[in-house]
Amino acid sequence: MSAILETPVRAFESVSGAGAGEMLELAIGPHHPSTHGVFRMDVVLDGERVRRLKPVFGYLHRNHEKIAEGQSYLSSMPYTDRLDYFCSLTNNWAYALTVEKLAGLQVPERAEYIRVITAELTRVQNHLCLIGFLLQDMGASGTPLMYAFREREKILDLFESLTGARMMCNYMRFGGCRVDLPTGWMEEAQQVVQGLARFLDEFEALLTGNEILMARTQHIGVLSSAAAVNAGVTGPMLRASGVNYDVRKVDRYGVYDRFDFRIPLGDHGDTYDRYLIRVLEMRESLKILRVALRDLPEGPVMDPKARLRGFRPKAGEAYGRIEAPKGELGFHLISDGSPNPFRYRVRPPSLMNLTVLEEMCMGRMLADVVVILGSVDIVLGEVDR
Amino acid sequence: METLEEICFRIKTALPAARVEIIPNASPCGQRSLLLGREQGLAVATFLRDDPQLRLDYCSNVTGVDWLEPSLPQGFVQSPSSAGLKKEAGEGLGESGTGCLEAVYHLFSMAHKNGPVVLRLRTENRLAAVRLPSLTPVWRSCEFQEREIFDLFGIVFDGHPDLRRLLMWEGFQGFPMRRDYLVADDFECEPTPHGDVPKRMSPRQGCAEVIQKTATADPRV
Amino acid sequence: MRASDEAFFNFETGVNTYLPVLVLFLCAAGFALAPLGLAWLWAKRFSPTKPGPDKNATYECGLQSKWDARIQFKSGYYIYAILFLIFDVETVFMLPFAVVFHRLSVGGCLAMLFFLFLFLEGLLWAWKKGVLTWK
Amino acid sequence: MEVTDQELKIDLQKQGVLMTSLNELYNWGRKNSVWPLQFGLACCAIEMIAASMARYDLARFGAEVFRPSPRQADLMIVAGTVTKKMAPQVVRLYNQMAEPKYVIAMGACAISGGPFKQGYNVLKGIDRYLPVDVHIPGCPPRPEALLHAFMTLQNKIASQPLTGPARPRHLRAGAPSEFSVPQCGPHGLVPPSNPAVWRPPTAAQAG
Repeated sequence: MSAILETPVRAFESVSGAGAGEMLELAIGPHHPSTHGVFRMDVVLDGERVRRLKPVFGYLHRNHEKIAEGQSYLSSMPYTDRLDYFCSLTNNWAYALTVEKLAGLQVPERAEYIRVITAELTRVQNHLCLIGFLLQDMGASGTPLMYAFREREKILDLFESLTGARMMCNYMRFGGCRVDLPTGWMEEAQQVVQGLARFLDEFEALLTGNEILMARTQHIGVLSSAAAVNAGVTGPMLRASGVNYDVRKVDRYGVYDRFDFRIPLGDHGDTYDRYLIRVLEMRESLKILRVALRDLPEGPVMDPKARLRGFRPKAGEAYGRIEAPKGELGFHLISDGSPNPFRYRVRPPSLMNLTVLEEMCMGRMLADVVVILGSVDIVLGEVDR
Repeated sequence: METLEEICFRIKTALPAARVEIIPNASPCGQRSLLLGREQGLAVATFLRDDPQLRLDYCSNVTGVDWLEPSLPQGFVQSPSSAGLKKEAGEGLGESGTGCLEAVYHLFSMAHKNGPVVLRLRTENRLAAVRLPSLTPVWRSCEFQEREIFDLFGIVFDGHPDLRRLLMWEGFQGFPMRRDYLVADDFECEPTPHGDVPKRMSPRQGCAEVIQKTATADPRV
Repeated sequence: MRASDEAFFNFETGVNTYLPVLVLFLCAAGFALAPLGLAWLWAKRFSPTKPGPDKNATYECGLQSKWDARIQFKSGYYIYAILFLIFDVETVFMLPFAVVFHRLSVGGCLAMLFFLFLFLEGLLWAWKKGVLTWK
Repeated sequence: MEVTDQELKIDLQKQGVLMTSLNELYNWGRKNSVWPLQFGLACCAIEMIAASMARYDLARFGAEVFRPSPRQADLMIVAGTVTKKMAPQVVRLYNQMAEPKYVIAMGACAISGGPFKQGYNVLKGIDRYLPVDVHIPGCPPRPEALLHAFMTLQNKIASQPLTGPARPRHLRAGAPSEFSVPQCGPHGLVPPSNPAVWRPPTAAQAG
């Protein structure tokens, strides 16, 4: 255990070992095609090998928490769309769940089912994009990403017809959802889910057995389970290291206990496992979606007692969390009885998953660093908030 | 999972010198928290992680909170019954009654898969004594979150391997998330034909002398 | 003179002339250089060049590059490059060998194999020295 | 009946004879191959990528080649929130691009700080440091809005004369192609805006 805690010395002096030639200090900087946004890594390279890697954050720090303290609970809901801008509906759900915990609100049955359906669609869409960008980082520029985005557009059409916006849905409210399903949405969703199942077989046939993908990702960026747990890594990255921890099964929030779905676990903890875990999670999500769409109950979508205007929860604090596609997304709200939250804190899964980036990339080639960062799946809106 | 009282009792038996206190939480979710003394913070954290029954091996979230007015800590979590408790404890409140900075840790156990145990560590006051023990040697997930709290609130974490600003740039002065921080005034809203928008806005003077008033000295030094 | 030589020399003047080759060369060169020349004229006449301190700075992901990229590289890179160069040039020598392979006598074959053996010996030395394994 | 150039050109085109001027040819070539710089900051970048994918197909406008390096790009799409920590890099990248270069401010954040306007670390719009050619409102703007922005930019390029006082900046030797890069000061960017590019709007008093 102690080896993990002895974090490497971070002082950034120029390290040049004898005879090994000088070290090249390089910034894989804020503007770089493979950093998924404005993320910067200060890297010390010995030839091609990484000797030290220091992530630098803050280039997309948009002060979400400070702005949230100056406005009411409800007006922060559209801001949660812009946290992890790939999965706006799971962000909404995490925030709504926490406020319901804080104020003790009930959510009607139908709204819970709609939340599960939209969250699982978001998870599928997020994993598709991740695999597309991971292959793009590996050099397959364009083709896998085109496939992934073609399917993503179908899911975005569903979101647009349901919530009115493709990416920024702002759909959930404290105590339910904003609007009921439009007519015909259910059949459309079922067709998309069947289409996705067929597409996944085609996608896997192309990628999973591909030896270039295997050569570039197996035994690369290995993360042991003890190091992952201690560093607060959550989500598919943690399960790829073999730790069976999924907030849907642990907290049993929403109506997840009514669906039987399995949690895929990896045993090497390398980049190939993370890729495979996400593909398997997509299959599990499709299983959940089929069952949820089949027995979606009737009833109100919004808790009649919930008041939107002038919502003042009692003084207190609450920490709510859900299994977002990238990991455990948590909100910590402290209220002092006024309509504005006293303290509004977002627990970003991407930032926590980056804690172990240096351990995974130490001693690897520079090209592997790009692939490892791709498999960690970060979104800067959530990392920097 | 054990109730908070049992955990509190076990901590006191294991570490007699530790000062532990249960903070009630008036919200329906009932997540009460444990207020730890600063000196024994690291020892208690190590105990919570290594204790076989608890095994709180996963620190999910670290939040920085800025209690500006002294009265607020009781007001926020104060349930009438424990009002008396606050008087003789006395430590929970900033000694000089000037409010305090606080770091809240949410601990979970991945081994036993059970719910949050909330720890609170408070500084003496908000201006000079803003030092807290860092829990990064116990849980590595606190590393970035403590750096962020240092960056936005100004709490200095002793024992942190690499305490630098996480989000703002190095030369930045001031701690933006504090409640008395005034934003520099380049937010001047474009004047509209009605003209009186700037007057209605809350006082946001960014002029130099106002900014000097807030704590800008680099506490690390 | 055999028929093939006949055609080579039989121009009106019957003189051994490389004129067509020269014309072809000039046309090719002209075809390449004309657009470049036009572009250069256009730039000079219409769009002036605007160098500046930032534009000439090295591009380092948007940051100001503090460090110099010219550093001492590990010696392993140099030896690796030399080895590659040798084997690259060797394949050029293999081409004529491959073309006349079916009409080659045993002596010629042996000579070529001896040539190949020289390279093999170089490779074995490098392998033993551990240059090929990458720490 | 005095036949204008336009009608003459159309008649000739009907007969299969193409009439054009050097200026039109020059602008036709430039406007149909505007290479954008791969410069995604935030959510708008995802809509920019979606616009370049198969369904919305930015390739129809010759702009699907996203160049990572500023040296090979003609257009900088500022897609997302420009924070004060990122602003110097954005301006430096713009300076490192070769003339002629254009800027599209995509999304409310790039235009004026958008929903994050009250943020202490958010630049209230990129037009404080860079001359912006096309603004696209929206948060994020739909891919169709980005396509419309490309059409607007193409019309702008097509209408640029080759000579005369109204010719574009890259044809004028005196006009600067570089703008001062701000520094990150103790409380914000120093200077807060580039006076050569941005003047605070004065209130036009109503009625």
